[in-house]
Amino acid sequence: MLDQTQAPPIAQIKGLRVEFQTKDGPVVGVENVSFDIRSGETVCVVGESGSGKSVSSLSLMRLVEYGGGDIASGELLFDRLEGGEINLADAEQTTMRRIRGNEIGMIFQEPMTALNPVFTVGKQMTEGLRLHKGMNKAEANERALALLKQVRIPEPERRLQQYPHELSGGMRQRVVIAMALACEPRLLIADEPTTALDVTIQAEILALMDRLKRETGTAVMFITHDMAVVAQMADRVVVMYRGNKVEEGTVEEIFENPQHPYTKALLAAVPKLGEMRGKQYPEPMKLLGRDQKSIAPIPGTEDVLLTVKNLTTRFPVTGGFLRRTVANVHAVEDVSFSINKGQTLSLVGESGCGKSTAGRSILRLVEPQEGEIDLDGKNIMALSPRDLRTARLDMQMIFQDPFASLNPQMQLSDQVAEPIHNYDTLKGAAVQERVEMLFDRVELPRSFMRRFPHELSGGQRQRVAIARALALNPKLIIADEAVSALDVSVQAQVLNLMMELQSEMELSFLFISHDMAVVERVSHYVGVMYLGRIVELGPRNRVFENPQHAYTQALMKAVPIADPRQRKDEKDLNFKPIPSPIHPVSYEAAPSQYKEVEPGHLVLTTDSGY
Amino acid sequence: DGHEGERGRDGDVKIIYWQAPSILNPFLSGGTKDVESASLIIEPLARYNEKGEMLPFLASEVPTVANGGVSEDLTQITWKLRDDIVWSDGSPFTSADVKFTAEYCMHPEGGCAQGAKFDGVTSVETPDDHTVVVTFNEPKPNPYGPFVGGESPIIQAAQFADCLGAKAPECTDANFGPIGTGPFVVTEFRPNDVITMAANENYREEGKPAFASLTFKGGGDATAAGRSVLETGEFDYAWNLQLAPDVIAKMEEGGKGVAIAGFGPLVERLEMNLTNPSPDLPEGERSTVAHPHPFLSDERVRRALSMAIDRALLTEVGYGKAGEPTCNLVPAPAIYNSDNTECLTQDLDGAKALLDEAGWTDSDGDGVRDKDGVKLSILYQTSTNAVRQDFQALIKDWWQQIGVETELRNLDASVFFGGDPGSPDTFQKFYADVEMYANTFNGTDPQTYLSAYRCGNEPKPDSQWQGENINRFCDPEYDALLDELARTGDIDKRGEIGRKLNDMITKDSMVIVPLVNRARVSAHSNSLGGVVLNVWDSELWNVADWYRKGE
Amino acid sequence: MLTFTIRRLILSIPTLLFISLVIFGLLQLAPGDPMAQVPLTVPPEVKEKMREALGLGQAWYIQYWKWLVQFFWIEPQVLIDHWFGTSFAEGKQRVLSWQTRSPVMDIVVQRIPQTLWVVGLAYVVGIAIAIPIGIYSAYRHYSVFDQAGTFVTMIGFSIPPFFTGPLLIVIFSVYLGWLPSIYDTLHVVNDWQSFKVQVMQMIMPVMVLALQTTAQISRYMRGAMLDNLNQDYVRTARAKGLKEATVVMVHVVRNSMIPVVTVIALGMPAIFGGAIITENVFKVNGIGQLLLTWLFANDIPGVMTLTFIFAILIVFFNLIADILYGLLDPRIRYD
Amino acid sequence: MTEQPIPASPVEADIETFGALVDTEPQAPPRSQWKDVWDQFRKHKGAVFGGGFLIFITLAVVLGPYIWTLEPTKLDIRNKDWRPIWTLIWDGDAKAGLAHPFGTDQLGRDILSQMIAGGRVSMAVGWIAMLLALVIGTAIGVAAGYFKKLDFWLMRFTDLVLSLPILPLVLLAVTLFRQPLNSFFGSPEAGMFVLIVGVIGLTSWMQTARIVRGDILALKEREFILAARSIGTKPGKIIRRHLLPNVISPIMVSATLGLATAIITESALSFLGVGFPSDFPTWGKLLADAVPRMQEFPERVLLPGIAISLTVLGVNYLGDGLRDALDPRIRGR
Ligand SMILES: Nc1ncnc2c1ncn2[C@@H]1O[C@H](COP(=O)(O)OP(=O)(O)OP(=O)(O)O)[C@@H](O)[C@H]1O
Ligand SMILES: Nc1ncnc2c1ncn2[C@@H]1O[C@H](COP(=O)(O)OP(=O)(O)OP(=O)(O)O)[C@@H](O)[C@H]1O
Ligand SMILES: [Mg+2]
Ligand SMILES: [Mg+2]
Repeated sequence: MLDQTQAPPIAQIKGLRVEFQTKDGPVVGVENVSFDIRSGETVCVVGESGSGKSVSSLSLMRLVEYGGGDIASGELLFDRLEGGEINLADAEQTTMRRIRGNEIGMIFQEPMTALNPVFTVGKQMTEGLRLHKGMNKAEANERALALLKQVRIPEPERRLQQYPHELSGGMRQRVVIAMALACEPRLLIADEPTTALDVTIQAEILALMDRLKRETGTAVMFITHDMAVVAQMADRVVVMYRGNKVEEGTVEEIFENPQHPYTKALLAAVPKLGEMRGKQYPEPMKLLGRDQKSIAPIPGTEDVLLTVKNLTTRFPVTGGFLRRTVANVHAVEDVSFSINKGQTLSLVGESGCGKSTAGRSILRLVEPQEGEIDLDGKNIMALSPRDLRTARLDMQMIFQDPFASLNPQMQLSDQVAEPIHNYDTLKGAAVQERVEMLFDRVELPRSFMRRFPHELSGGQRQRVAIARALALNPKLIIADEAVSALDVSVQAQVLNLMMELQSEMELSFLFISHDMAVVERVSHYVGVMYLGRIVELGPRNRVFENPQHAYTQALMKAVPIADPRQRKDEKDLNFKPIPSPIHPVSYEAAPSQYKEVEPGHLVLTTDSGY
Repeated sequence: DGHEGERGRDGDVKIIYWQAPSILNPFLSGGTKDVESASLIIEPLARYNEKGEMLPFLASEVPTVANGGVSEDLTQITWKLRDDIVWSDGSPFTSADVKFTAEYCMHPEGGCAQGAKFDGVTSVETPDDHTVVVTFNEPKPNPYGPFVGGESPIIQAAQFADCLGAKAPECTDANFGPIGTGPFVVTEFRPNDVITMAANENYREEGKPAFASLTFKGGGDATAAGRSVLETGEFDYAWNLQLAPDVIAKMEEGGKGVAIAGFGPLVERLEMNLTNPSPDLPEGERSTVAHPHPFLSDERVRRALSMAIDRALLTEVGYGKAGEPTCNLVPAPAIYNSDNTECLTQDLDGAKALLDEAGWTDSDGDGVRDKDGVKLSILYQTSTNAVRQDFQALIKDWWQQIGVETELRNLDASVFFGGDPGSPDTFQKFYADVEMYANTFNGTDPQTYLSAYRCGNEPKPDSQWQGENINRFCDPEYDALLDELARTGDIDKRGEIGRKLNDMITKDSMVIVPLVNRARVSAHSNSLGGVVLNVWDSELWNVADWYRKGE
Repeated sequence: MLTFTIRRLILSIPTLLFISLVIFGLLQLAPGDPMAQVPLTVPPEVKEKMREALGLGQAWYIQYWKWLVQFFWIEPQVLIDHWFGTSFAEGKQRVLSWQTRSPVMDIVVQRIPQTLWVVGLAYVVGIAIAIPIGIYSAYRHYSVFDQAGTFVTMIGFSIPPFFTGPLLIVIFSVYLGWLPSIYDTLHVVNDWQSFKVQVMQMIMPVMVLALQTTAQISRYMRGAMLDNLNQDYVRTARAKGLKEATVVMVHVVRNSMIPVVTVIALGMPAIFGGAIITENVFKVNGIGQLLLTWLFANDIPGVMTLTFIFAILIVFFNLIADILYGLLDPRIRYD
Repeated sequence: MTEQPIPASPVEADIETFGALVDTEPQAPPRSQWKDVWDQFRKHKGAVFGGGFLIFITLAVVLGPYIWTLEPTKLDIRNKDWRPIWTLIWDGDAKAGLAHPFGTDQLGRDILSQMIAGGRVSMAVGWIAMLLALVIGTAIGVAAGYFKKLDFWLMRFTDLVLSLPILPLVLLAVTLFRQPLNSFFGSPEAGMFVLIVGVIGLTSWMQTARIVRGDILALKEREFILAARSIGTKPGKIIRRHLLPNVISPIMVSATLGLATAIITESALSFLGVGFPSDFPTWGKLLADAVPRMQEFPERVLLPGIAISLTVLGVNYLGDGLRDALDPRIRGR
């Protein structure tokens, strides 16, 4: 395998072992990992959460030390252009400082927090340039501007003056990338750079990195758990499992002929767009290594559970002297849909198009401006706060970020039991039994009941959130990006769980996601949102197989395909920037009008801004 | 020793008062700090010296009946002014200024703090530039109220002409920098902080004052003031060191200065409440004559309480050389001092016997005597002050030994001595059984002081709780004797009546239990000469004679 | 931000009026008598007369109204007169202290320099010491330095200035004789020599006061640093190859300063309010001592005015703190 | 993190049966929450020292009077001004001895028993006043932070209380409440105690309120609060279960600073006549009373001074340790 490319390796990891000193004794983060990265090559590192991907990359930067880690053994050989090869594992921190940012650039896992909130983008971008390249302020600014253009940020001049929070998530991620690229490093480490992004932006960023690799010969170490991205990006793939490298090979080898059982399991768990083509109802995935109940389609029922009509939610933008509302964020604009008992409606769309707000409006966690919400005959909009509380017995929400939505200070069993206590649906020992049952249901060991959220992996946390949502036997669950933060294996597991529950308990889901493949897998109906409106709504197979609205079509195109032989071309990607949803108070939003292209398949005819 | 010489030869002298002067017009304040700081600038016609004798200052002599200055019927006094006096601004000092001073203080809207000095004055005439005739509405055996002593100095008519009555407070410049005849003139006055003064170029005595300038600093506390003179030597003179004797002694070891003491009629005493202060009584009846005290109205109880006290020990602990045990309310001047020494020896057994005799026994065995269900339980209050709290502790201990239970309370002086009728904690309201404080009188005549204990002069709701008869003493015989004193001019006779009155409220009835005759303690640096501590007048009365000692 | 500021400023007017009313009521109801310091030898009738001359006989609302007019209408005119030489306030009744019978504001103005010098400098010194301590304690969390810092600051906080003050005086003034124990408020700094004298007399009060400030601010700084040191952006900064000093002093400190700066701003009114005990111990005679004197003298106009100025400062600096928060933290927007 | 089993090598069979997707179960059986807290607490040296010292001092002041039976108010004027026993080490002639190990004061009262008696009062006043201030401050801070409508008013109220002059306030409180409290509690000491604690507590909560409010404002926006609402948690419970445990850290800091302030303030109040009677020793008062004589008798200032400082320090460390122990994120590590 090693002599496939002629280029010499830029970095070689040999027998890396990283330990963390904790109060409970040492924890091994990475046990034994070795692989090489060559220039002009993208090495994708995949593996389940906690398998040591980030730790390996941080070791390469010698940043693990700051997190309490210690490189116990192994060599990290890095080929410096001048000065030859050095072993980073025992380099001085002063030497490292010259290498970091200059010769090795790194894109961190969480783009949202990787930028210092109080400095302008410009300042943060030029810092490294001035340090390593000895540029003066003007030169550095110039270079920063060029970089921003390179990552295709609109209005780059203005962005330099802005603070990170003023940029959208996608822009921030691109700034982080630009920063990592600033000094033209010879090795770029990208740690899950696109996980938090929606498909369109993800596609853009992937294209950019690909172009860079090709044009400058930068070596890229790309860490991800999204196999579709791997298929699109990788030259070679390293599969890690619990601190060890279990498999390594070219992307085709890995995808087409996985050797290691873990790799197989991983690949099996990847939902692929188009898999459900021709099937009318969603069905659970086939997972390796587990006994599964029979995979049966979930037809649901045709009884309407929830009807939403003309839902409009706006957030006031106040200003002026008396704090009057001067403008509104039209987060949700004239949205109507209905969900049947035991069925799933998915909402998809760009980041910021109002999906979460729509979900929250239904629960009245944010107050809608107008509209009708009818849940099983109950007019939610007309309820008093007290009745609303009672009504929430029937509808529960799983929040976008499982970590944020769990109280860090409370034991998991208490958090799951909380809704039961709130409504006094059960008493005494029955509560404990129910909680145990729920833990079993979401396949969490009962021993986890005493744990705290931070002691769980992301997937486990998400399952706690699901258990909590199930605690009251609701009829409707609003799952807001319930699986987006999970790695594929866990994601598949959670999806299966949800579907299982649905078929057993006739649960209805409002499933909010930006992952088209997942949506395809789970939904009966799909609504595509753009700028606060549903631009296309219909049965899942119709919308996926016959997208009518221009935006839906663009969205479909941006979805990465988990097949290395079907790589997308950068040229195919052509996204319009999203117009602002903020309008002055006087703005009259036109009502949403739909054309029924097929039975049940509606397409917005009103101008949606796309 | 540097005594003689030209004016201003000794540079700067620094005085510290731990209470800072807030105004230099004694007619508007009356606070000791203000009166004494003003006494450096403005002077009265006559002052008392350290022995309590009167000395002419701006007058050429002290008028008496003997020299014809006071009329036979004691209703008129004629002052002859010195003719060589000029104000510090160079203008001559005349009788018009004296007359104006009287007008200023007697103005009904002026709120003059020294109004009492001018009590009974019907007219102030100025037959000529250097004569002032003061007429009273009744015979005044002691006609030296107006224009005598630090509290009643003469202000310049020209400067204060527009400041009469309600306008008095608006004359800030005048109040902060009065033009005077004294040894110093104000250069800068910072209220409640510091005053700087310079020698008065027009001062009547050649070669005085010896100091060219004077700094008068205020603020801090007595400890710090004492320390700055006795230990660090930063200041030359510190006023009124109300500190425990061992603390002062320790400071003196610093070797930079000495503490000096002077005795006057200032007596630390216990006042026994003759009325019932019980909180169970409705408001408005507590501590009023309507309800006699359940046990303190019994003379034997009061006497027993007094007998239990070891005054010598109190003095040693609290004042050292700066105090003398006393049984008298008026221990000075000498002719008023009754030879009353019985109380000076502690007699715990006698006290117990007396209480037994009075029927107060410990019938329930709890260590506290009682009678008819009333316990001998005393609430004993005073103002907050380290020495007073030590006294309280000691006295409580002794009283406990004779079977009397005591609860101590100490209150902030500004509340305790403030006459706010709304506050339950003033000494006038006396919502306690026993209270301790010190009082004195101005000048050398105790008549007004003794008159305080007249029937009807007690604080009560009708009088907004104002009144000086704190213990609510009432004895027609005492009142009659007071009237006699008011009619008597002969000094020996006055002394005799005074002593009798003193005995009636102390030794005979024990409504007032004197403890210690307190001296005024001040400190001056070793290099400051000419200091004569005077308790009858402003301490700074002879500042013109102060000088810097040679090394 | 501007509208936020203006809005808050305008809303603060009724707030302040209400506060003034409450303070006034409190002072009226509280026991105490302006005649408390007049000696007992002055008879009660005379005291009664003096009280009347102070206007104490009037109904409370008339007194309050008079004070309002004097403070809000006449005093500003005096200020204008002072600046422009006009004579709007000629002959009008200003807020007069009962104790000194002079305009309260004049005395306050007289006190400001020494208060600012001593208390203000102490605050600055305290902060200047506290911030490095806080930074380093957090950076070397649980190190000897951190432990010692905690120890010293907590001791410093729990020992009252009425003890530390005299202690310093005994050591430095009495035994060593290096420093004066009494602050000379009249001292004018005009050359090097007099500046040295000024420094000498300020050292002790400044240190006593700074100790308290240091104790508090360093705790806050340490906490804020600890919160920020583990943030992701710190790792990003390191990944850029920045020096450790730059990472900590620029990236982390800047973020940690946000809460600390607001705490500092909220503590500012205390500077103008003076430091009652310390000023008294060292005879600095600033605003704190003035307030104390007036409180004991029951000088209601004086106390009222001082307290109210203090209230204005509190409300104002509260606003400043909020604005600073908004300025320092770009994420916060008020409109 | 709790220990994670790390398979020596990924045996294929293992993966096949186990599945890659099954959670690794911790080997160590989960411990009870309180045992965890205790374990973490025990590891914190400062906390153990702080807690130990506090227990010691509490026992000393509570049991002290039974062991050292001298009355603190017992005067013995002949034996005044004794030095503490350790002066004998360098000065054999000093007036000192076992009868009064810490010496006696200027009236011959035993300093050891005064320290014990004073400690009882100071600790009681300090703790209760501090708790009162904390409760009020936290309540106001939480209410202001959580209920938007109350925010403006509560914060202006805080401004108001901050700007009130303390001295008149205290004097007014005494005027109004001393008598009723005395008669209600039947003894002047108890009445005074309530008054002092009330006065201190009611005038020192403002800082806490401001800080807590700030934290609550930020916490309120966190998603788990929204989540709590969506599962029907009532506001009261949200505050109790979700918000309060997350603001424990600033509250601990306030507690430490508050205790020190309360002990010192108590001594300042006695100057105003609001304090306990003068024969009722407290640490603050012992300290204040001894200041004028600190050159001759440094021990009289140092003993109460050290007692106060160590108590405050103890609380500070205890607070640090408790905070770490109560925070599950730190506890795990
Ligand atoms: N600071 C730390 N202290 C203790 N253990 C740590 C620390 N950082 C990482 N670990 C442990 O090291 C292991 C590898 O973690 P790493 O962050 O590399 O996972 P990852 O593969 O990047 O997972 P993810 O996909 O969730 O980002 C995990 O078991 C984790 O618990
Ligand atoms: N509380 C709020 N106040 C003001 N504007 C808001 C608020 N919440 C959301 N918005 C705005 O409403 C719009 C829709 O937001 P929403 O969170 O519903 O998007 P989303 O579709 O869920 O996006 P994502 O995929 O990133 O979660 C955005 O423009 C957002 O900025
Ligand atoms: Mg990772
Ligand atoms: Mg969302």
